[in-house]
Amino acid sequence: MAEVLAEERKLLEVKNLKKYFPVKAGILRKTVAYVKAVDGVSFHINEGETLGLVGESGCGKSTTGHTILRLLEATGGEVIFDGKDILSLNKREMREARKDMQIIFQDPYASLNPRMTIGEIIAEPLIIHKLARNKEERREKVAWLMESVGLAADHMNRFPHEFSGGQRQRIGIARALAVNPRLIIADEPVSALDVSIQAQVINLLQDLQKKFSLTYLFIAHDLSVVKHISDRIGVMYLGKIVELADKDELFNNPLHPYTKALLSAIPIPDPEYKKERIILKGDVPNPVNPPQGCPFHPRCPMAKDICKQVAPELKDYGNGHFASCHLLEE
Amino acid sequence: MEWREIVYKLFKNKISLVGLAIIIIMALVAIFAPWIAPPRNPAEPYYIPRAGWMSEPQPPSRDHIFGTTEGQYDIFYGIVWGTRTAFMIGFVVVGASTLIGIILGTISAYYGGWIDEIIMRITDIFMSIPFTIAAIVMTTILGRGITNMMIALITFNWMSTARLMRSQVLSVKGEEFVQAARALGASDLRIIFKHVILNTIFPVVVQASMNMGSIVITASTLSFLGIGTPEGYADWGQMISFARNWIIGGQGNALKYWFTVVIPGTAITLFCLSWNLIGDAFRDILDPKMQ
Amino acid sequence: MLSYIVRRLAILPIILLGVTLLIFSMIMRLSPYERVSTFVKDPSQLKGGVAQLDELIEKHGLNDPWYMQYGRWLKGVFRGDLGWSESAGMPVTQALKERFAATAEITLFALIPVIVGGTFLGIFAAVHHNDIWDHITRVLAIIGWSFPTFVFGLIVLMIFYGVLGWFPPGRLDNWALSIVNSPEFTNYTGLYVIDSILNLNFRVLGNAIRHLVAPVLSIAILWWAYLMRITRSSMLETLGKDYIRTARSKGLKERTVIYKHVVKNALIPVITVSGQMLIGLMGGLVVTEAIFDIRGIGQFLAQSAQQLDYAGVLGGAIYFGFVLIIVNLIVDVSYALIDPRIRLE
Amino acid sequence: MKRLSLAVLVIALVFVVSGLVFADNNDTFVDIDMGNIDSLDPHFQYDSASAEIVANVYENLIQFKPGSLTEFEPLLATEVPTVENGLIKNGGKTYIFPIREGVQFHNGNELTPEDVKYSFLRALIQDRSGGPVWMLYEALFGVGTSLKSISSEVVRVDDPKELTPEQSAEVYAYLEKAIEIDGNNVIFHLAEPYPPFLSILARNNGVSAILDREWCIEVGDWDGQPTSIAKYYDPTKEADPLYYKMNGTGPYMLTEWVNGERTVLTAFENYWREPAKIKTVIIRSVDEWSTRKLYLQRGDADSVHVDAQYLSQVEGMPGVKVIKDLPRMANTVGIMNFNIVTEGNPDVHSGKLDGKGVPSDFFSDIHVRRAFSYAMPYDIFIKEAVQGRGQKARGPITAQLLGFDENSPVYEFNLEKAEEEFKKAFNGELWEKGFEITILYNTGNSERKNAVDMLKFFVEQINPKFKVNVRGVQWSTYLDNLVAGKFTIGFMGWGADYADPHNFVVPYMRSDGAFGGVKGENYVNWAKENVDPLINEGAVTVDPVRREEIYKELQNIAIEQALDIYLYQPEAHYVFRDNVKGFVYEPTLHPGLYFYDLYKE
Repeated sequence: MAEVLAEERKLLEVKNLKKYFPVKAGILRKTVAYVKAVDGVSFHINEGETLGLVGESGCGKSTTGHTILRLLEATGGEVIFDGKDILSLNKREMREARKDMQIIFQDPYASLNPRMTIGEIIAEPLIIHKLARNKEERREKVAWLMESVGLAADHMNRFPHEFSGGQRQRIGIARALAVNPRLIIADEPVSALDVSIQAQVINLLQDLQKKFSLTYLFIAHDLSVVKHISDRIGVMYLGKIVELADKDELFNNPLHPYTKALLSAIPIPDPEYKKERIILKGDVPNPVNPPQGCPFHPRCPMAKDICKQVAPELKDYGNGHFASCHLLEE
Repeated sequence: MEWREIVYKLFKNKISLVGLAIIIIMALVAIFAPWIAPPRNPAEPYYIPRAGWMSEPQPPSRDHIFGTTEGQYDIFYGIVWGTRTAFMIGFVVVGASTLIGIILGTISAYYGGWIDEIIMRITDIFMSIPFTIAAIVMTTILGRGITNMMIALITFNWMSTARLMRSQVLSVKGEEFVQAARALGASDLRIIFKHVILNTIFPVVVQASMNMGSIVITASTLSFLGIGTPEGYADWGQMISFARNWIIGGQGNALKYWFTVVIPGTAITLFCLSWNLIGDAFRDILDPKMQ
Repeated sequence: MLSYIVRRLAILPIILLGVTLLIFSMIMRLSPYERVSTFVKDPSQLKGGVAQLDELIEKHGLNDPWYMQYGRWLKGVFRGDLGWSESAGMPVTQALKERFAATAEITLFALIPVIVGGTFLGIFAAVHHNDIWDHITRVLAIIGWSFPTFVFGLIVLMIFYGVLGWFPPGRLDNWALSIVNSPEFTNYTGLYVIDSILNLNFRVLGNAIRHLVAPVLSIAILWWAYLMRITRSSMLETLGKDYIRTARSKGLKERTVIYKHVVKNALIPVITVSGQMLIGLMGGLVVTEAIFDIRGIGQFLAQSAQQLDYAGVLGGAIYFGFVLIIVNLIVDVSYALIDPRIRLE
Repeated sequence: MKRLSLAVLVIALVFVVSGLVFADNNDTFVDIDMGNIDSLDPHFQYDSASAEIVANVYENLIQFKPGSLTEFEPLLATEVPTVENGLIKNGGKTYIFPIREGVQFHNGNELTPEDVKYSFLRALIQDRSGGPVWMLYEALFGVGTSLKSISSEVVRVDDPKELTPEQSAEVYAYLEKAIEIDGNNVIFHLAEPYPPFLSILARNNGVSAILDREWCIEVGDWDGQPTSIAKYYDPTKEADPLYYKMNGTGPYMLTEWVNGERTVLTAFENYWREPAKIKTVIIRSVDEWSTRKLYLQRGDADSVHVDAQYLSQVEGMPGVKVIKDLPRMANTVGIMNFNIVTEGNPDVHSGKLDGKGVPSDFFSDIHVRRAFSYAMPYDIFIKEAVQGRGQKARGPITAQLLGFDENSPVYEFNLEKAEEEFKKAFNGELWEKGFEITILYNTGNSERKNAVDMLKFFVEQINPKFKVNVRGVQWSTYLDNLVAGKFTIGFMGWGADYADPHNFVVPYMRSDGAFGGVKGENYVNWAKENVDPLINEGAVTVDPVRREEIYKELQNIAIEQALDIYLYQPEAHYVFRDNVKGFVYEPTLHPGLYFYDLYKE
């Protein structure tokens, strides 16, 4: 019941988010073009829910995550978190807001300061937000956090290079949890890990979600990873969301040819299922100079003339299943 | 890597141990200078007492165990008190210019944009003035003296540190752990001090330790040009420059005045050598690929 | 890349303006009486008493506001006239031109032995990493680096000229100077080595080279040490790289590994150092020039700074700024040409 | 690699061997000096390096007899004027010079009386600020005159640069009256009798060197027109055509000049006397002493400049001879400031008589001055600081000059007397309270540094409450302090412009002298009353006996009043390779050489 109630509350709403990177050239370093890394992305996440965001590398999914947290400044759009417009907060207010939204990074090797001990790393958010009254309390909290993510508390004085990738990612998770956040953006948290470890970390994240009633934006480049953890899934291509639907709906009834192609790449354990693998032609186009019309058309096996001229809009095809494709409109 | 580990490795490396030993001995000489070479006038201990006014240097004797240099300045006294000068010039100049370099380099790289542009152009401007010109003009304006000489040295010695620091910070700034700290809501100051500087400082430390030695040489060149420490001040560089007109020897004996060059020369070389050995060892230790 | 070059060159005037303003404002902090000391170089020249100083201040406009004095100078610069250098006793442009040849010649001839010798020592030390040869080379190099130039220079001079009589100071012997200054001899570049080849006068060529040996040697001692250290550490770094391990594991001979794979990659920092050295040498070597009786840029700059000859100092700064920016540009460009991973932006 | 280094070695050896053959040329003389030449213009230059070149290229009307500073012999004139031969007339106000005929300039032009007149007028018109032409003005038009003062007196224009052609002609007419051509004679009309006049005209004094009128006009110098003073007055060096071109009647022609590097003189074959024996003179400038020394040692230099303190390094060097103990017309004196400016002056410390500083009028007290004069160890200074190359000064006037008295009273080094004087100073208050003072020296001058160090050492021994600090400053700062009146004691040197005591008493003693003028109001007032009249009388007294009395009296006053610390009179020395012969010492040319006398064996 509680879940049903929670579903009705939008914790995060992203409206028409844009992040363009200028391309400078020439003697005067003028901006000659923009890389539209995120180009009008809109979605929402309900409280307690996990939204998976999937796409090939370079599609702008990580940029979306960073822009929501204002690790990058957005070019346009709105990010509404718990009713507040995050993008309009000033520096001080933003720092306060960061308590509620955290991030877990992709690379467990690069995301931990090599010159700080684990204890210091996990304690840092406590210090920044003054979440402990004294050293003793801080220590206790750090120990408790470490145990929560499955690390031995007596490793507190060790340095990151003494840990394995999976353990490091747990440290990163503990650090994110330290501020007691409501939303965690997991930016490809397992893509750098061995497959055997991946499941452990995903399980941990799921356990923690229940324990701390967390909301996740889970970013991955692979549908198989988000399958287990997500409630809904968005598919991104070239800075845009091309399809967004409930997990089951998306897997069973993919509408967009790109989603179909991605799905066809997942190995299915069921031998009965006859797999028709769709191989995408060509590479992801240069984001500085994206194709006119539907950005996917050069690689789309079913592209028509209209696809080359008009960009399709993201439309609701029932049951909260959004997709943007001209083929569906017929 | 941890500090304790670095220190441990520093001690394990034999060659750097030699450097460390020399520095420690010199530091002891500096500390106990008033007992090793009691000043004639305690109010101005840094001025080498003169044993007369003759220009010809006098060889080592009972009264002057290292001899006297041009103008009859006692070499032993100058060497002992010069140790203090060397440390002072080294620490103050290298310390201050490294600090300036770190601050400017970090600000420039961390904030980027027009701040970076301005700071780097200022750095360019300072680099475009030949050091000797700058030092001469500055000492002319400020007046001769050790403080003014150090100010001149600091003013034109920070640029390479700033550039080094900038390139270091630029490479660290994009790292995920810095992003992580920002996501946690850490302030700029905290990010700079706790995350950025801590991860960029070591090459700067290596550079600084090597600079410790060469700055004393630079100071001696200033003395050679007549703009260094005041004449008669206990300063190795100046003592060598006193030897300038006697190095090539007396009549029929090319080595007649060897002591005016060899003794202060050895002091400078040992000082410079030790800091360089320590710096070299530092670099070998800190470079993870050397492990 | 072209736009990068143009952009860097476009910064040049800004830098030069900044440099000259900085120096000028420094000099302008002195009183007119201090600045008039350019024209009265010693108490023995105080013949006319203090009243003469006021006349000189008036005559040279030293009492005008700084912007007027700077403006006067700048106006001359735009006309290609860098002013009169009182310390050199000739126009600044002429002084720079005459002294440039001496400095350029030394630089040219120092660069080759320094780069060859320095890199060789560096490779040698790195190959013998942490054994006795490494230590000996390093300590010798540091000693070379730690001894003031004037001590080394004078010792070199004493041995090779005073005792052996092989390598005299100056740029040429007097007889050769008379040839060089005679109308039959065409001065193409002012660099005697090059000019004598072009004039097919090999006696002068031999003489010019003889005079270059001692100063080049004393410069080399200093820079060998520096270059050796850089090469050594860059070699060591490359030796630790994966592809070297691969090469070794393929069973290649150690010699082949080092000369085919390591050296090529380790030499990239040599470009930086050569650039720095070029800048350092072209800026003039006050001490070396003084000892070896070479009228170069360094002597000129030190002299004009000491005598507060601001036209000389500013002219020198402009020259040096040019050298600095051009050489740095060459270094950057050659980096990009050698290492395809580097892109100039 | 090995093959390459072998090749390099072989090539190097070839060069070494090929260069070893050094042709020792008896026709060529190499002189190695230091420093730059200020100007080759004889009327512009005022320093010894320039004077050496000028003296070998240009010539004057007369010269001193070898070894004398009082007797003359003719040069471009055929007779030296005396009262006896009737060429000095009108009570010493008219001098007549018959001009030698058949003398050629280097470019082949013949010397005429017109050239002589042009030369002097050109000097008078140029009258560059800080230059030497004041000597001519003082002789011809009286003490304190200059083109400026004459222009302002004659046409009421203060700056000769602003003279209109008409005004210029008026001023010119005034100047021209002093120099008249009569047949083959040039006649000078002096405003007042001026005994040092012949000294000023003698060779080695560039200000009265004779130029070639035609050539000067050709190269763009003064066009000889009365109307163009404004254009040619006080030029900058770069605007002076004679800065780098020479054309005289002297034994040598200038063939090459790169300032600060090398000057080449070639013997003038059509010289009116025997052509010079040394055919080529190369004067090079090498600032580094050790390098100069090696040049001399290897025989690559025939003569080098050696500072007194390094003379011991060349004495006894094989193949080298040192000529020393030559008297110089120069001295070094410690100037004491009667009114030290105390405001913003760290060197007087508290600026009061409270034991922590010195008051402004510290040196106005005669006892303080005497005490300092007694505290100076003259003999030690001469023996140690300048290696015995000098003699004690006996007042402002140097030995050999009129009025110098070997038996005059002087201050000896005597700390007891110094103590006595200190006790009397400021009615004993100074002795009670003590003082602290800082004395400056300009860096790079070890002689002055030594003098100040000695004063410090001995004055501090007299009373523990006395504190003397020594501070080395750049020359520019030193000069600024001097002008601002902030210096306390300043050691200064003066070298004679011409051989006459007048040239020493003016700078040191007269109220407007180069050094007297900076000693403060108290001194200026005192001097105006007590010595100026006597000095001015000396300048116009023709009778040598009376003149001598005047200078002796001035010396006595200087000592009696302890006006300055008369430190020492340096001696000259020359260092040659030992095959150089014929050297004749000329005090007026020191440290330069007159190459005409020299030859090599």
